[in-house]
Amino acid sequence: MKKLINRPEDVVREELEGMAAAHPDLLRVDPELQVIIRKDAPIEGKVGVISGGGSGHEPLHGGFVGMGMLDAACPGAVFTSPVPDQMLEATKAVNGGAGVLHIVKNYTGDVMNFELAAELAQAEGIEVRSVIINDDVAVQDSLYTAGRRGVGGTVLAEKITGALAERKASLDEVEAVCRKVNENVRSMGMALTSCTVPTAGKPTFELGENEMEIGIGIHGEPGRQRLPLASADEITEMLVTPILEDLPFRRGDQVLAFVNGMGGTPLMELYIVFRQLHRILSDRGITIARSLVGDYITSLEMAGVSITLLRLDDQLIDLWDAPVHTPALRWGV
Amino acid sequence: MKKLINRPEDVVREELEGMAAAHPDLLRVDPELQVIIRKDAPIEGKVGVISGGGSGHEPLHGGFVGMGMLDAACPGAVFTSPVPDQMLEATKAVNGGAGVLHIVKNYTGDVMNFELAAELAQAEGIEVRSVIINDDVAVQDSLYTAGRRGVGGTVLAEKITGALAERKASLDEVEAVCRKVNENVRSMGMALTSCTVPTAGKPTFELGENEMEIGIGIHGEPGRQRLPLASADEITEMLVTPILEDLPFRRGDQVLAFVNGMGGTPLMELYIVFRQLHRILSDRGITIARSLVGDYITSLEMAGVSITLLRLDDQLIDLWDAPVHTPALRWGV
Amino acid sequence: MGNSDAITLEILRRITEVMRENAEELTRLDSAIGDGDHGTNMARGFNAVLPKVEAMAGQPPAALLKTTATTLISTVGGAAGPLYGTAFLRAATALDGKNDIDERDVLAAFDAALEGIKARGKASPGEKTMVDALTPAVDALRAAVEQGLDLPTALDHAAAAARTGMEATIPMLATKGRASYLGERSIGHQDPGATSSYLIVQAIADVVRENSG
Amino acid sequence: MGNSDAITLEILRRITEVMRENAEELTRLDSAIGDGDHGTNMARGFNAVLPKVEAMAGQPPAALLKTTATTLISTVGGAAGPLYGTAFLRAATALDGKNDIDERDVLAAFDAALEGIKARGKASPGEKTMVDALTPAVDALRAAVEQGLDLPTALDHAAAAARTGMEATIPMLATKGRASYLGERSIGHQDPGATSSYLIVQAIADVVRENSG
Ligand SMILES: Nc1ncnc2c1ncn2[C@@H]1O[C@H](COP(=O)(O)OP(=O)(O)O)[C@@H](O)[C@H]1O
Ligand SMILES: Nc1ncnc2c1ncn2[C@@H]1O[C@H](COP(=O)(O)OP(=O)(O)O)[C@@H](O)[C@H]1O
Ligand SMILES: [Mg+2]
Ligand SMILES: [Mg+2]
Ligand SMILES: [Mg+2]
Ligand SMILES: [Mg+2]
Repeated sequence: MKKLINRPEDVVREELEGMAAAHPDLLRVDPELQVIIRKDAPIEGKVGVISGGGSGHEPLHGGFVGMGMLDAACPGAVFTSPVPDQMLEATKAVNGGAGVLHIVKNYTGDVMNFELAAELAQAEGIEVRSVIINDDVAVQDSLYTAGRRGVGGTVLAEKITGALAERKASLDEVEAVCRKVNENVRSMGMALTSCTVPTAGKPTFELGENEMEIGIGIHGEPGRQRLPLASADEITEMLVTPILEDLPFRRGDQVLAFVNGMGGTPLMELYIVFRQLHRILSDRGITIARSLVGDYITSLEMAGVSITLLRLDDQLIDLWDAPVHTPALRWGV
Repeated sequence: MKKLINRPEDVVREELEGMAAAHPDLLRVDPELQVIIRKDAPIEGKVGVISGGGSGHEPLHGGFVGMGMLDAACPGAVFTSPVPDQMLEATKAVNGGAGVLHIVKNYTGDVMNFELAAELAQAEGIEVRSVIINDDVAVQDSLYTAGRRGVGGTVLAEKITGALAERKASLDEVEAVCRKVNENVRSMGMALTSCTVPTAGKPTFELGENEMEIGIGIHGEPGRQRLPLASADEITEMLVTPILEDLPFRRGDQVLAFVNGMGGTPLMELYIVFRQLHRILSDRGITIARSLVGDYITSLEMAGVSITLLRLDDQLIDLWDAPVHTPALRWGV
Repeated sequence: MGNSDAITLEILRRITEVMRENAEELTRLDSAIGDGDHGTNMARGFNAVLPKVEAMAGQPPAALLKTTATTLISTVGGAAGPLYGTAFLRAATALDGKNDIDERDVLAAFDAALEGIKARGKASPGEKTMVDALTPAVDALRAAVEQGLDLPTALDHAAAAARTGMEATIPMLATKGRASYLGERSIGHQDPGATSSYLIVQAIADVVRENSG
Repeated sequence: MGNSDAITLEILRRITEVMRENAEELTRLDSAIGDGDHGTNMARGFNAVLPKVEAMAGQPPAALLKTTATTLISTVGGAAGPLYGTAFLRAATALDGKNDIDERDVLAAFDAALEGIKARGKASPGEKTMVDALTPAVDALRAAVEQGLDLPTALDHAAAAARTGMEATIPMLATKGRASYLGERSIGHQDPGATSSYLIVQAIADVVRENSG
């Protein structure tokens, strides 16, 4: 295992200390309790927006704490849902008297831990709403699965929801726009390599030199299908076709096209994928009104890419364009 | 070789087409000639600032084209200096009548190709100045080497120089601030893995499971020393000590601390390095006034990190903080 | 069962030891059909439990189990944290006020624990989860108790049934938890949560056996 | 030498072929002490040269070499592009106006080419660069011409000297170019640019020999 770390069991605490040292203007960080909070929280009269999840997906979620996005983030151990104590602390810290929204990625552990936290917060008199993000089309949403995973759409949900909350919209409105994003966003990912959880010491799975996994998530687990390595154009087609068919996206739609690196893929390759994505959407009469290209929701050093398409309307465009000031996303300020 | 590409020989052209599709608001791109130009260039009365180099370091340089940074970037083949035709075209495209500055990383090929281009541009009546960036302390600057490489300091030079040019400063002033950055910046890098040039098909060098390279550059070449894998804290010390001794940085100095991922290292690990960097600087009475953490000047999918420290003064802080709007760096707008 | 509080503490020590010893194996299982963290998380959780319950030596079993529950919830994370946390919490409630624990009490605790897991995680038997080790274990425990077998023997039956249930997850298609994302690729791999559940039941049975007359 | 323009074109065809055949090896050498692009770049450059000079069949050698120069500069990139580009440009200038090229002309062209490389790259012999293959080659060519040897033989001597010079780079410490970043680790590896230089000189010698009486 080759990583730039000290002891594997200390990675999250040390990373948090590093974030605190790098962004003292934006964040306050509790490395013991493991919560990252927007420096000026709580803001009176503003809905607090929090999220969290296992570490290993950076910059998600801690890199998205700041004005116009998350008020707090709760990082668990690597690939491990955070514990209710963290979300309770975060909820209290961002409570401006207007309620708190929990944005929860749809994994059994995340959902249960956030549920416990919401119960505890409600018991302390804070109104908490929860929206579950489940944009991954690689998994059937059926009685026979734990449901669709929350993946790339989470980034877009956090930005858009945070923008509306920043404008002091009500808890109902903020919850509604988060659900609206979830309903209009679809994603799919693939991997060329697995990744290594520090405390596991070896890759979660092995891929041969000529193999790839289609339909991966963000926790290093195997995907739905192992196939021979294909070209970037073919892979892009394999990812975007089920996305388009699922919503479905239609001729005339405007979308935010998000090409995301899983951590170990060079930016050059993400742009090569974007090129083909643009061509496919163009052929289908779908307009890319906004784009996002880079590593925003990763799986440690996994080589791979995920594509996320969000069907836009004027409100979502306006909220996407709204100012944001976090370590990983910044514009308008 | 596992990459998200189509034909290896097409990677640069396809990446450029992808960038054009993703950032139509910021860039115009000529995928045949291979030049990336700021959409609103040339700007009358503004010094044009261009750079370029081999592809494979993304987002450097194309991701830094836009308001407040580069007016144009010239990408060569992977790890290959671009050709004079590109820089000549770029120079003409950004010429606002106030002269053009070439920011050139100190590699034999880059220097020679930019020199040829400058000669051609001067022959066409455009005043061109060139500043060579050579911030890498891993290499001795002596008669016995090709001189110190231009690495992480290049990013900072492009931002600061572009900011002053944006204010319509004179060519003398813009050149001077670029030199000032170069004189006050030092860097050093290391690698846990090599990388694979698409047309080469295999890694440039092999590192064992327990080995690392100290003193690497950004072109995948071996470094100065191969050592057994060490902890993140030890590695941070190994990188920052020669940086501090070289300028030298002194108690009371204010610095911009830039922890850069070489492409394949998770953001979590960069923050773990930043933590120790902050502690070391703190112990030495050096204040981190600004920070930059992420993948800004990479070497394809190389796992590794480089540290860059820029000694700041009020002018440099002001220019660092100035608005910038490029694909990879954006604030104030 | 005399000295229930001491035995409860001994059980928790044994579970902690077993989680440490099997952390790598549990992580390995969770790598094949999961994200490679189950063993690390369970070991971390019980490593946090141990000093807390050691400091509560002499307190009733319910108190130790309640502290176990809250500590697991606060340290394990993932799917296992809330599920095992709820299990221990429900068991604690079932043993509230009791100092001398007999086989009927143990059955009530196991029942409550399993019900808690099913209520929290909504899994039924056959979905390739810890429920598939614990359901046969509780069924075997109930049958043995109703037959009038003594507690150590009843728990031996439960542990054997848990082991069989754990192994039975191998050919199952996962329809709950992270393994369900793999679809048919989950078949042929033993479930990590069922494995840690078996190990816990076995540890309980071993300690009770060792402490029986 | 009669038919110099046809022979020049034949030389450029041969160099292109040799660059294609040796692209992988040149890249391999450039991986050990460089960034793994030299072979790819040289092949790309001459692949661009070939159709252009084919379309100029019948034009004088200087014209073909000038087009070669500008094409290499416009397509090779890296250190090799400007260096080889300058070399061919200076050779073209030395052969300007000449249609029947004799051994003195060839020597003048080689001299000018090497001087161009040294002026552009500022390397002296012994720094582990292409200069270390070309300097002995030019020296051997000069000696042979001054001895009155015919052109094919003189070029054979030059090629042999280039080969020896290329091999002599193996134990050298690099003090120019990318290999110099490696310090002493550059020792024990053959220089890629010296290798491509040798291959070019050998190609020239082979074509001239094949076309001699
Ligand atoms: N809904 C559920 N009900 C019961 N057990 C479950 C459920 N979901 C997951 N599990 C159990 O949790 C185990 C995985 O635990 P762990 O790796 O700690 O969680 P995560 O999947 O969050 O990483 C599975 O092997 C399974 O036994
Ligand atoms: N200053 C120099 N003078 C002469 N030859 C040089 C010089 N610098 C580099 N070279 C030659 O260039 C070769 C490397 O070429 P290439 O790989 O194309 O360039 P780069 O180092 O830019 O990738 C070296 O092997 C060496 O022979
Ligand atoms: Mg997990
Ligand atoms: Mg090169
Ligand atoms: Mg797991
Ligand atoms: Mg090279």
